[in-house]
Amino acid sequence: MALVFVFLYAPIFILIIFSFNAGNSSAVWKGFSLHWYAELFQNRLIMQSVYTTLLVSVLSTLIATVAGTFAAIGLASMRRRWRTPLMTVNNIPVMNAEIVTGVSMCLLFVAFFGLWKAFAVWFNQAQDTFWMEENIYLGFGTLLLAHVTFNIPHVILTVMPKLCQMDKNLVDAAQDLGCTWMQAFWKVIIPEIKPGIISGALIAFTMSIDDFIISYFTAGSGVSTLAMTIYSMTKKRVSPEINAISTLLFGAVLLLLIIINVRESRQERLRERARA
Amino acid sequence: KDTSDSENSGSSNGSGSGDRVVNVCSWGEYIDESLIDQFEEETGIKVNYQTAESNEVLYSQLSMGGVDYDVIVPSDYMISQLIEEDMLAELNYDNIPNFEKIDDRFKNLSYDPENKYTVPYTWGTLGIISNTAKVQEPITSWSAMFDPQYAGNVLLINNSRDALGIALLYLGYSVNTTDEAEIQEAYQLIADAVKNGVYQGKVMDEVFQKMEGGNAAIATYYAGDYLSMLENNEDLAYVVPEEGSNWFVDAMCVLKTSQHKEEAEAWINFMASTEANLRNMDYIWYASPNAEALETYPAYYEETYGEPLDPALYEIMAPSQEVLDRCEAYLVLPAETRTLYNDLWTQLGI
Amino acid sequence: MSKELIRLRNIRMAFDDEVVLNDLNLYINDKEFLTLLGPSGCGKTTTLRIIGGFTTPVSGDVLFDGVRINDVPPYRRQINTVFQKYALFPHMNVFENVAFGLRMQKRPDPKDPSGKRRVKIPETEIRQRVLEMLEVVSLKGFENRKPDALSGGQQQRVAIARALVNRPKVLLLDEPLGALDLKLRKDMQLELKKIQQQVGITFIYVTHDQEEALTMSDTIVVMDKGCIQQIGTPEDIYNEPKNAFVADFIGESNIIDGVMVRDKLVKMYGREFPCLDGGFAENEPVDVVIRPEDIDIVPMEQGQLVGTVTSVTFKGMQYDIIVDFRGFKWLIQTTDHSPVGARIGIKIDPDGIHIMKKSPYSGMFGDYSSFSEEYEEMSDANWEADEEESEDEK
Amino acid sequence: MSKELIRLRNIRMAFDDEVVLNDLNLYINDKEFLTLLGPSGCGKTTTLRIIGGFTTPVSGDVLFDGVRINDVPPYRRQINTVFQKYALFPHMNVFENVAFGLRMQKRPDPKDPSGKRRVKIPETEIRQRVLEMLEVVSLKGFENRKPDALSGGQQQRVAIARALVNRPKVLLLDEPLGALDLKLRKDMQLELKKIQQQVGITFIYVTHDQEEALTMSDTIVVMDKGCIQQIGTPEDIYNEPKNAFVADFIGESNIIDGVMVRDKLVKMYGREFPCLDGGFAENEPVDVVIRPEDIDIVPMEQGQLVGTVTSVTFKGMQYDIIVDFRGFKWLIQTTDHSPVGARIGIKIDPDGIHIMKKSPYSGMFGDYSSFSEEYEEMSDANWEADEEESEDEK
Amino acid sequence: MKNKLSLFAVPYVGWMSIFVVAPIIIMVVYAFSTAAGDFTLENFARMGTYTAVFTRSFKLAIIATLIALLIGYPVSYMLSKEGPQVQRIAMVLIMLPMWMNFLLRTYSWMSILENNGLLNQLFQQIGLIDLYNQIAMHFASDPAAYVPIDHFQMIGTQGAVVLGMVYNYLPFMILPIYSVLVKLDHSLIEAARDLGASSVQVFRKVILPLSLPGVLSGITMVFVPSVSTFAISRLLGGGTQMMLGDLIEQQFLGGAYNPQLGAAIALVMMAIVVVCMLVMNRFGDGEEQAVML
Ligand SMILES: Nc1ncnc2c1ncn2[C@@H]1O[C@H](COP(=O)(O)OP(=O)(O)OP(=O)(O)O)[C@@H](O)[C@H]1O
Ligand SMILES: Nc1ncnc2c1ncn2[C@@H]1O[C@H](COP(=O)(O)OP(=O)(O)OP(=O)(O)O)[C@@H](O)[C@H]1O
Ligand SMILES: NCCCCNCCCN
Ligand SMILES: [Mg+2]
Ligand SMILES: [Mg+2]
Repeated sequence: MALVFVFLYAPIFILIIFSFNAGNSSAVWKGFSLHWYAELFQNRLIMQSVYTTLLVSVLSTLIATVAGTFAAIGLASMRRRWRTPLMTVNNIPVMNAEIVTGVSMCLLFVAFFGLWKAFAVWFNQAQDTFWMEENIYLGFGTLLLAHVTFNIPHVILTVMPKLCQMDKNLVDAAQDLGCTWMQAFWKVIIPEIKPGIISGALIAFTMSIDDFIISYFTAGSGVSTLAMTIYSMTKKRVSPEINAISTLLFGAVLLLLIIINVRESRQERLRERARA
Repeated sequence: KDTSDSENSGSSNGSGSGDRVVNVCSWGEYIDESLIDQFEEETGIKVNYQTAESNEVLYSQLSMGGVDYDVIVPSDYMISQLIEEDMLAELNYDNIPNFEKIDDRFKNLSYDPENKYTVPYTWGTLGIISNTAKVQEPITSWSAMFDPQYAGNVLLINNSRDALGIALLYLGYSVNTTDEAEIQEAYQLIADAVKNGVYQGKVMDEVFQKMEGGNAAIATYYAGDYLSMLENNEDLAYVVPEEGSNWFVDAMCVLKTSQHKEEAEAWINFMASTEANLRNMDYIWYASPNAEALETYPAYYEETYGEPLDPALYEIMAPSQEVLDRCEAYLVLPAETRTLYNDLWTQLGI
Repeated sequence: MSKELIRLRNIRMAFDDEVVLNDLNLYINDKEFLTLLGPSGCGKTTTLRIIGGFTTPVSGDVLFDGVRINDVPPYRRQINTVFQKYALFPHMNVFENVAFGLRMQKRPDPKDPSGKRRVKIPETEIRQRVLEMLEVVSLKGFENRKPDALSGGQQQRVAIARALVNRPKVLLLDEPLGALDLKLRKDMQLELKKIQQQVGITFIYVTHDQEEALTMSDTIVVMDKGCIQQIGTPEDIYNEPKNAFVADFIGESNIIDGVMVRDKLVKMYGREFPCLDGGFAENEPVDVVIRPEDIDIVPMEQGQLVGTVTSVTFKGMQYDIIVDFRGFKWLIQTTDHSPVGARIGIKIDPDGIHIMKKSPYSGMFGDYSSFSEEYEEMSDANWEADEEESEDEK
Repeated sequence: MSKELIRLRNIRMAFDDEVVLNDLNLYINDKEFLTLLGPSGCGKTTTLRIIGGFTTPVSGDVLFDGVRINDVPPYRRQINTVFQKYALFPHMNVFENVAFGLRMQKRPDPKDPSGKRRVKIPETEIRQRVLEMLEVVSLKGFENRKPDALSGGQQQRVAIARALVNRPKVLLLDEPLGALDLKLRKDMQLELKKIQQQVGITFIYVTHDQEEALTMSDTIVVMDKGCIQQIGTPEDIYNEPKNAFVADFIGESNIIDGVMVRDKLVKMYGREFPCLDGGFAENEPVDVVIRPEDIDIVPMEQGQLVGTVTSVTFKGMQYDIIVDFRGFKWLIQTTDHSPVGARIGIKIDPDGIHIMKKSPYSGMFGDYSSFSEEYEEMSDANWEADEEESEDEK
Repeated sequence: MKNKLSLFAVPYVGWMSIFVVAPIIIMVVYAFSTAAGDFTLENFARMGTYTAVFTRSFKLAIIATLIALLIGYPVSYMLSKEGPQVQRIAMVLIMLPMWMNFLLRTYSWMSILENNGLLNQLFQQIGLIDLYNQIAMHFASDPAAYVPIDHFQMIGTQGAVVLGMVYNYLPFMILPIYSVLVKLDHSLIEAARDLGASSVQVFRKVILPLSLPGVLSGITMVFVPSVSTFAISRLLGGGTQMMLGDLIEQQFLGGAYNPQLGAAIALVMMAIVVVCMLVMNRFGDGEEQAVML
């Protein structure tokens, strides 16, 4: 088991170590330096793609969490006859190979652009007062749409079980106590499935951050997520700036996890003490 | 109408609203990036600089649609193809006064006989790069690229035209042949080498890391990039093989769909200037088509580094006519030959 | 306890064409403790949900104080519910759970003379009423606990407090004690009854436990298959069951085929027994119910019937004795021990014999030949195989 | 039923220094139906697991047929277990579940004269034994069902068949009926007892339901806090409880402080009552147990004691009447109704009075002053507040 | 009220039809048409040429899946027996690498496996390569002609690609198996022991079959991305180990533009996934397992 962890972490440690390399090789150690960290913040491409990545992840997580939660509630209260086929469709992006999702969405966008252009050309010819953009491209918008699309199913899949576990009578009880059902929705259903929503959001965020393949096919040339930048960099000289940025991100996640875990175990201890 | 177009565009591609923008797609490791900053400073036009791995990848992106490049820098044969497919816009050379400075050798070439679409960016040769620490005997022939002796140490170039091209050269055929049998023979040559495990990988710019780091012994790549590698690994050698090779011109053109034609021409003009060419040459080691720049480069080098430029290097960068005579430029191939190239190339992955 | 509060008139309910309630008629008096009793799936919860307003009947009227309330939503009815599994809000502590209903309420602003402005109940009043109510259910000091951290009985009481704090006219309780263990259940039964008497409101209570129903109710409504089988006081129902279903469902019963010779005389096993019931046709076939505790064991020669003891079980308070009378097995509960195999006589007082009209349920209950028969009904297949099995046992 | 099969000698068990079993001594006879009875957490499961070999005691010996088996792993003991929640293998059908144990077995090859070669049980024999066993538990025809597709009672019987098919000498059952509903539970009790008699092996049964224990057992072991409180037949335990804990745990009891005047005469409420017990010191303070059903209600003037009826509950078979005798409330179970508020006399036959030595449990049980007291024990905090509450009620 | 709530799903149903269903339909259309837009089956017919890619993809993905299973199962099993504290930390440690972009981690493997990479440097240092040369020379038919190696060839081999897959997707094998094993009712194991099963038998007859749903979901979750990867094969296989993913990518954004053929291959790949899904649904409900992601 220890070997498995060595296996999992060896490349990461090497990556981290070479982020401090004075030389620009990731195989030959030339001494310690923070050079690449300084360089990193100068690198427009990397900084821009970090920004794009965070933005698309945050936005798609927000949208997918809200949309997915509502969808899950809707699906959960549907009759089985309807729910089963819908859930199957819902599972497609989860189960499908990412490349298939990416390629098919790419085709969708391109087909839409084609239609749009035909329409816009016609429109512009037909009248003269308002000029409509004829060419639209893959870009941040399509990237976001793609991310939202593959994130929603994950949110639904995490929220659904919570909804199913929820005592069916809770909404009745709230109404019984004087809530209209809108109030019941906000005061009871949402707090009740909150853990599911949160972990759904977390999963969505992780998926977004980690995604490469779908972004690759839907972001076009104008924007680039960190993963895409890394990929295109691996096709050239890879600069250790990339090691530096990943070290920073990894450190941030590690810190976050440690904080969460420490807090959780402290709370647990408190709870135990309260029980004793 | 043109002006109003370019003004209200921009917004669609996430590059800031109302700003003047130009979207450039070039090759990787193919510019001194400080030139971009300088251009932006001078003109206030924002440059979105992207790269494509090869002519063929660029073509895929353009055909697939959805990309919003203005300026692209394809090679000769690909330019012909794009013109053929009516994807390029005619340039307004009034906006590109620096075109004057381009050496006549690089004007009106076969890919753009009337020179309506292009401004050359660089030129050079294709050759074999080898690591003298790993390969003792001198390499002079393309045979090294197919020799099982070097199994696992050879890097095949990762685009169909160059890869099949060197095989055709080795077999003594023209790189522009349309004879299916000859092409099949060339394919077979590579396929056998693949089967024999000759190739460690197929690379484009990955070649830098591989060759500089001593991870492979032999590769086919471009002269300019070889010179860049040499800076990081002195053991590397370059040769234009005895069977001859390809000499190429990469030129800047503007896409028909471009919404920023003016900015595009501004960029092209800027990149065609002598100063930009000198700096770029110094950075990427590719020969410039700007006559003045090419001529004065050795002096520029000496001035900058305080030592003379090794004439051998200059010769590799801007080979003499004698070498060029051994080389052949790629011409656009007829559609069915291109399909054959594509199919064979895909099959080669097998 | 005499004023009528709720009336269900010709209520019909069906889910997907499956009739669940069939022409139900029922009135409920103010301050009454009324229990809906019946086996699983008989429609108790559905009836309750109709009263609470969570379900709308297919046809029929629900009247409250004489007003039709079919279309009044639950939150506007002066009725509160204690749900089957409590349905406490897990994310709120006890105080917040109980306060929930009060926080939802708005009432005319006392400071607004027009009486049109409606305001929330002030926090101090909420606090006071919640604490008061927690005291009623003996849960003072538990305000800050989350429901998870409460035992079943405590959760139960929070649910009651949460409902009662709104001062409803009617409290609906759906098997509130189902999840509790025996001992606690018994205690809570008494507790609930006490609370009902203390607050003086109508309780409509659902259970499938006959002992529970007997212990707590003023009125019991016995239901089966969506129909009311009998309505009455616990004593009525126990002592004068209307049919074999009720007789069997309420307590143990021996149910024997008989023929009414004439008023106050019934014939079973070819022998005549005096009884107290009348009003049947002459020679009308009837079901005769004899409660196990109404049978006295006497020396053989004194017995009205003579049988053989086939099984004896010590139950603490009494022995359960199975006696075979010509192949029909009776259950007798007595404090005297008789050994297995003994031939004994039995005597039944006339007031221990209850006569019922024949009903569709006749012949389905009341034979103790094979104790396994009852659970055999639960197995959903292989009826034949099981039948054979029980044949063998005899 | 006389041969001793299992003996636990000075068994001590602790988890994390928390003593769970304290010097337990117990022997179990062959073919006996022995029940471990006690409240939750008293150590019943632990005792069973020690016998089954799933837990090793801290000290003490487990003897099987006179041989110490402390270190014999579970699968080598001739003991099988029916687990609290059945633990049926969900991926196997009924047949495979029951056959599991047989498929695991190897026995000397009958064809090998040296007797060293061990072979599996042939499929035909497995088939036959499994089907036989399924017949015993009335589950023929269910062979191909998965456990999910069975009702609770059926799962229960599969679990029993699975254990019994291995022909163990002892079957351990840990609250096997806990998950079933009341009616089914009662049926299964009788069924289990029948199976035990049929297969003729020792059953060690764990429950916290006293009625269940009384119904099924040959011997009951009453446990509390890791100690055995009493061992005896159901009648012994019910009629002659050793202390207040046992008296209260087994059925309802009124437990009154008394003083032994002399043999066969006890003084309560300042009055002397004749009884049947003796062997106490003169004037020794004792606990007097009077079962609610042993008390007769008589006209005031004939009563040994006179009290006031404070509550009457109809229970079908009888009325539960709470009677106040000078502030101490008794539960009386009788078939005669007395109205609340009535002054009544009571009479207790000498054989209805059971005398127990004082024990640490004295004073803790047997008062019906407040029915709420019992569940108050379950609430883990605010004892004081609750106490106040019940004070008020009196 | 119930029905009112189900209206919440309507927007999502719309969204799904546009962004999930429509793309697939378009893909199908592409797969069955020529560049000019006419109906054709040729794209599928041409796939015969790529049998070798299919074979290689399946071979490598199956090997990777098996290795992941062989490593992942024992790890999950051991983990599920640890204390809750250890389990939690171990789970975090297993998930943590997933927060670092997989391309980076794979790239890091490149620098380890290169001919002149860290591992070969290490082998050089500890004399492993010399040792190998001596031994090989000894056994060579003509020791004089033996050319000593200066590195072990790792990068650009199928082994490297498999390693990359195992490395990247191992957590996807561990997580579902682990979560099934943790939920396993311990009394089932006791029951099996009670009925005479040895520990091996307990494992074979009870634990293994009961963890099958987790195993299946793990297998799918490793197999599907493995068989369709293009980045891993590109980085570690040096482009010589073309997989289905590379093949598709090449038709769209790579050096051999032919989206119709690419769509056809993608369609075939989807069919594979559907088969996997069906198999999984047969053994347990897929909804639940996907959650564990
Ligand atoms: N929402 C529903 N949809 C379909 N059928 C339902 C629904 N609710 C109840 N039923 C059916 O109506 C019948 C009566 O159900 P109800 O819940 O009233 O029974 P119950 O008497 O409360 O039973 P239990 O004691 O098991 O709670 C049952 O057959 C049940 O299956
Ligand atoms: N594995 C264990 N670790 C720590 N404490 C334990 C363990 N098993 C049991 N205990 C403790 O030992 C005591 C006796 O437990 P046991 O399970 O024997 O009770 P029980 O009589 O079977 O109760 P129940 O009726 O609730 O099943 C309890 O206090 C319990 O908390
Ligand atoms: N660093 C990449 C430079 C690419 C040069 N272009 C060569 C084109 C040959 N056809
Ligand atoms: Mg119900
Ligand atoms: Mg237990």
